[in-house]
Amino acid sequence: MPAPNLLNRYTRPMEGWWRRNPFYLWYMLREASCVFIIAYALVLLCGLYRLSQGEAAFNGWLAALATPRSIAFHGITAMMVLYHAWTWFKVMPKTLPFIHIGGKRMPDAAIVTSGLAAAVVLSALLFVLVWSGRS
Amino acid sequence: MIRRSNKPVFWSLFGAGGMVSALIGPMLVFVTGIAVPLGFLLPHDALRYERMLALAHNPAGKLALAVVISLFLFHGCHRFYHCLHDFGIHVTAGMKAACHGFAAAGTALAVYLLLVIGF
Amino acid sequence: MQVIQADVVIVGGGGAGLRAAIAAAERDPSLRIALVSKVVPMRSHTVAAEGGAAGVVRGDDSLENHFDDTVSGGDWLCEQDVVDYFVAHCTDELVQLERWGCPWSRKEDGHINVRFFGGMKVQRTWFAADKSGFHILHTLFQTSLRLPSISRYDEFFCADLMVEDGKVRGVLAIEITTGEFFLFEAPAVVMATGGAGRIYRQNTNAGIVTGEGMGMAYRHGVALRDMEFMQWHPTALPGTGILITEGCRGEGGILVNKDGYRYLQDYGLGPLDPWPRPKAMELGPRDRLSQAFWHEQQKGRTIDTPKGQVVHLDLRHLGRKKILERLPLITEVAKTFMGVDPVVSPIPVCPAVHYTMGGIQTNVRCETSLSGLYAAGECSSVGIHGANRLGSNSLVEIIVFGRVAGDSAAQHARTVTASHGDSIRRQAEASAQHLLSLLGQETGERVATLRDAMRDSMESGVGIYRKQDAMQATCETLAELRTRYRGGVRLDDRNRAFNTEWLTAIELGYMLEVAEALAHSALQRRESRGAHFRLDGYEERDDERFLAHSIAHFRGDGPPLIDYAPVTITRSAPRTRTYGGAGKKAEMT
Amino acid sequence: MTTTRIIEIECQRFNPQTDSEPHFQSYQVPFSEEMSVLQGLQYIKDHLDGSLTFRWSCRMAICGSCGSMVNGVPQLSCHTFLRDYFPDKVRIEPLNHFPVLRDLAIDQTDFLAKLESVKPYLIPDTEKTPAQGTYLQTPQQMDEYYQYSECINCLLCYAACPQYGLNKEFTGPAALALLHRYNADSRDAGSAERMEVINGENGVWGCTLVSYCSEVCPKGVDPARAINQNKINSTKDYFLRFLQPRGGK
Ligand SMILES: Cc1cc2nc3c(=O)[nH]c(=O)nc-3n(C[C@H](O)[C@H](O)[C@H](O)COP(=O)(O)OP(=O)(O)OC[C@H]3O[C@@H](n4cnc5c(N)ncnc54)[C@H](O)[C@@H]3O)c2cc1C
Ligand code: SF4
Ligand code: F3S
Ligand code: FES
Repeated sequence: MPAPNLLNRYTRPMEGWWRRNPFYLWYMLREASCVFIIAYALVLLCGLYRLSQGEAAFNGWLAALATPRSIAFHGITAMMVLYHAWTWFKVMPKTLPFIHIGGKRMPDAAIVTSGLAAAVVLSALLFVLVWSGRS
Repeated sequence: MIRRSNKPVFWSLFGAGGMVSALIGPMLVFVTGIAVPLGFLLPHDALRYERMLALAHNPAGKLALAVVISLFLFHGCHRFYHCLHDFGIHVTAGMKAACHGFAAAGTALAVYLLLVIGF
Repeated sequence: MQVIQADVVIVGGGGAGLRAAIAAAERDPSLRIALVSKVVPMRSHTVAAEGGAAGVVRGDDSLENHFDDTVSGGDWLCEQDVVDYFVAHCTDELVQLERWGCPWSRKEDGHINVRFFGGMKVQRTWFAADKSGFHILHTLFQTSLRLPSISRYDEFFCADLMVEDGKVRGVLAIEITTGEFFLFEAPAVVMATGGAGRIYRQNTNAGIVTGEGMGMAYRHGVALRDMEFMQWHPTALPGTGILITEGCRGEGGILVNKDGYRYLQDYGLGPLDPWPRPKAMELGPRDRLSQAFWHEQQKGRTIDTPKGQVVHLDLRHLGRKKILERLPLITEVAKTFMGVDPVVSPIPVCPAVHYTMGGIQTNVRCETSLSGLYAAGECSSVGIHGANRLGSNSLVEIIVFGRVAGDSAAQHARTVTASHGDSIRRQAEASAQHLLSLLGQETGERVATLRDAMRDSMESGVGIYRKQDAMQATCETLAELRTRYRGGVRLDDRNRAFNTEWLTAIELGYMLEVAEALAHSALQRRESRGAHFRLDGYEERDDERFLAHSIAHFRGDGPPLIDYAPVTITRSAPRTRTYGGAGKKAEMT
Repeated sequence: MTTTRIIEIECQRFNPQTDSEPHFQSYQVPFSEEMSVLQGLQYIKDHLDGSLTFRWSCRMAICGSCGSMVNGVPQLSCHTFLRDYFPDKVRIEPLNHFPVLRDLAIDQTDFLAKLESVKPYLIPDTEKTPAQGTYLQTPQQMDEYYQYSECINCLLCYAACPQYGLNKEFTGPAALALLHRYNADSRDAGSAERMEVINGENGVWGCTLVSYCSEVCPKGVDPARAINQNKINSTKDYFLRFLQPRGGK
């Protein structure tokens, strides 16, 4: 039997790879959050545009925000951005070199926790800021 | 010689946007998109015209608005073309340019509007 | 058949082979060096070594100490001039590895840390956590990538040596992926194929440690020396044979029998205190520890488990912190493969075949009797292990003598003019045809059947303790198995591409011959020395008649011819080997 | 403990000489409590079907030979136990993203080339002879790189990384982790030379931080971390070269 000269190799196609493993689905969900972040930025941009057009226009924008469809959209967006935030802090240690404190390596959990804590504090500040402006 | 990637520029913007949106994004969406329109936890008029105009007049306010809109766009657009790649779509240089161009245009528009609104 | 021209062919990509390749390439960058290995180098068995490598560094240590420990550990069957060369070069080679990036464990001040190993007077073992072999191998492999004159032939199975007019002319190899034959023509060949532990059943060795490298040299007339000396490691996991490193005992772990009693004190290794203490109790030499196990088993004091008789290796008193810090791999291994957490319970252990002391006979320059053929590492018998290897001497042997072999081969390649291949090619074709015929066999037995029969017979005849009739029986079984093998093995797999069953069949042919050399060498040695211990009236060492190397010569289909060669003794005359309490006579019978 | 049970092991088969597509074949394998998936495969090879092809050697999770997909997850088969799958069947496939040579054996040459491309060896400032002794390196300095030096090149991370699957030019997790292992070593002075690989489109920028690589790594190497902290280094390098005359470090 002769030795095969040209070896036939099989490589599994990548089609639908994200369905192979739940880990990948969560990853794709994280990546999909970008669509919502873009959309939200456009909503804000639109608000800015309406603001530049005067009070009536701006109030129109505010009214549009209160429609059920807008509320639903923002509901989903909030969830997606929240998921984005959670994953962002979860992988944060991976973007940093080791931090040594007193000769000991700072555990990843500490880095994640500080990120989350910062988000909570800043979000609270933002909330208070908006809340403080009530008439 | 391996060609240097220009990712550092866009990745920095992506990272900055990711960080801002992770820190305050959820709250921002909640405030503008849910709480205020519904009057839930926050009053309806928390985002009223005068207040927002004052914010847009204030230099710090201007900066904040520009930064949020711009970085969210850069963050999102960068991820978006990675998404296309993940779905097996070949991302050409033109598509990348379009993504970044879109974010840049959004940024330019925001800056223009903030200037138009005046000080 | 493809033909590759090289100046030096190195067979084996373990520690010895890689070190040889680097040495040859550094010595003369214009040489074409072919590194042929049946696995990608970093998969070689060196990767599994845990404990460490010996090299004198401490002020209270000396080369004499290392020499004495090695020679007395080897029960005076060492070539003392070679041991002298060896101990003088260990530290340099270990430093060289450090300079190449090996992450040796450090002291707080940044200096290298060393620890105790069995049979040592002073701490001398360099270690990289408990992954010393892993780090040595990866450092060597990665360093070899710097050298463009080394061409790697990964997953090429070397199947035969090409010999003409008493000179080696190259090797015949099979590219595993395709099943294609490759002839490597070269004036110098280094064998660095590792040990032969897999001729036994219970063993700590990786699946590739099948000894065919020894077999190839042997079949071409190079003698195998001191083959009867197989080292049993006293602490392996029952069933799988996975090793629990001596480092455990170096750190203070103890061995107890079913009554929780530190039985080693009954076998001349005591007294108990202080502990840990060099060369005593659990840090006695491996052969003594394995033998003590056997005695405990005879007395019914071992623990019966579904996977066989065991004793307990107890680390619990070291405390969680020290165990996790110093012995992380062992902790993980015990947990996964045995379901035992060493922090809370003792690890069941038993002896298993661990190291092949004997091998291809070479001199201190790693030259064999066949011109152009060199050997280094576990497949060789350069003469430093004698009748029993000292723990942590072999990881350093592979780098010290790997370098020597590479140097010698490079030098030789420069002085010899290349052959013109016609007759070599015919030889290669013939050999290839023979190997191919294995694929076509329509009748015969399964490879696994013959292999398992060989392993069982080795275990029963030439195990920890040996007796005339059992050894005789093993010799007969092996002869019979060789006949059956010649009669044909039948493979399920008739393909050329990546046919590992075919390779196993080729391996088996060589293994049976190596096993036979071992069994006959053992049968003829009518004394007890080091790892060779007889219970049939030859319990004592007999320097009068057997202070000599056994030399096994291949004799075709028949049994080997065993003769003897003198041992070089320069400054250490044989004494009784004692461990434990000063002068306390070993009660090993 | 010794009771023998029977488990179904389903293996992907592919013979390059006769097949153009792989198929699955099932085997009934008796197993005991401590038997690994690898031992299951060995049982098949020895007793049921000598043609089943797979790599293995150390059988103790250190040589990196035996990676395969076990029920869709990249695993070392010697370190994965049949008891954890019983009574369901176990499905074994070759590692994802690599060309299959035969049955479970994949082609690892691409990885070896990538490993070589990252210069995985110490590039010292000045060469010294062994007579000058070892370098000094404190345990804390070792800690900076040690975990990255524990990579056994098992390629599970490549099988885990979709970016490698989508773009075979991507240098990939283990090679980049080893690159970082040397950059982070206090004895090394070669970072500048390795920066080129890092900076390229297929260096750290090929990674989108899926981080499944770190999840499946059996040795706790955390390649995702090695890669992603170098995105910051690459960015610094990108901008600093405008400030410094010769491109900075
Ligand atoms: C579990 C374990 C722990 C150990 N711990 C220690 C320790 O702590 N200290 C110590 O000093 N020693 C230790 N040893 C012993 C030591 O590891 C070995 O003796 C040493 O690594 C052997 O190295 P080598 O280069 O000779 O062979 P190996 O590393 O076995 O390499 C052999 C090479 O030859 C190749 N090869 C073999 N046959 C062929 C062929 N036919 N064709 C092509 N290539 C072939 C293989 O692919 C491989 O690359 C240990 C051994 C074991 C089993
Ligand atoms: S990084 Fe981990 S998973 Fe990847 S090859 Fe190395 S050890 Fe394997
Ligand atoms: S999975 Fe791949 S994309 Fe990056 S973090 Fe790991 S290399
Ligand atoms: S066989 Fe070595 S890692 Fe599994």
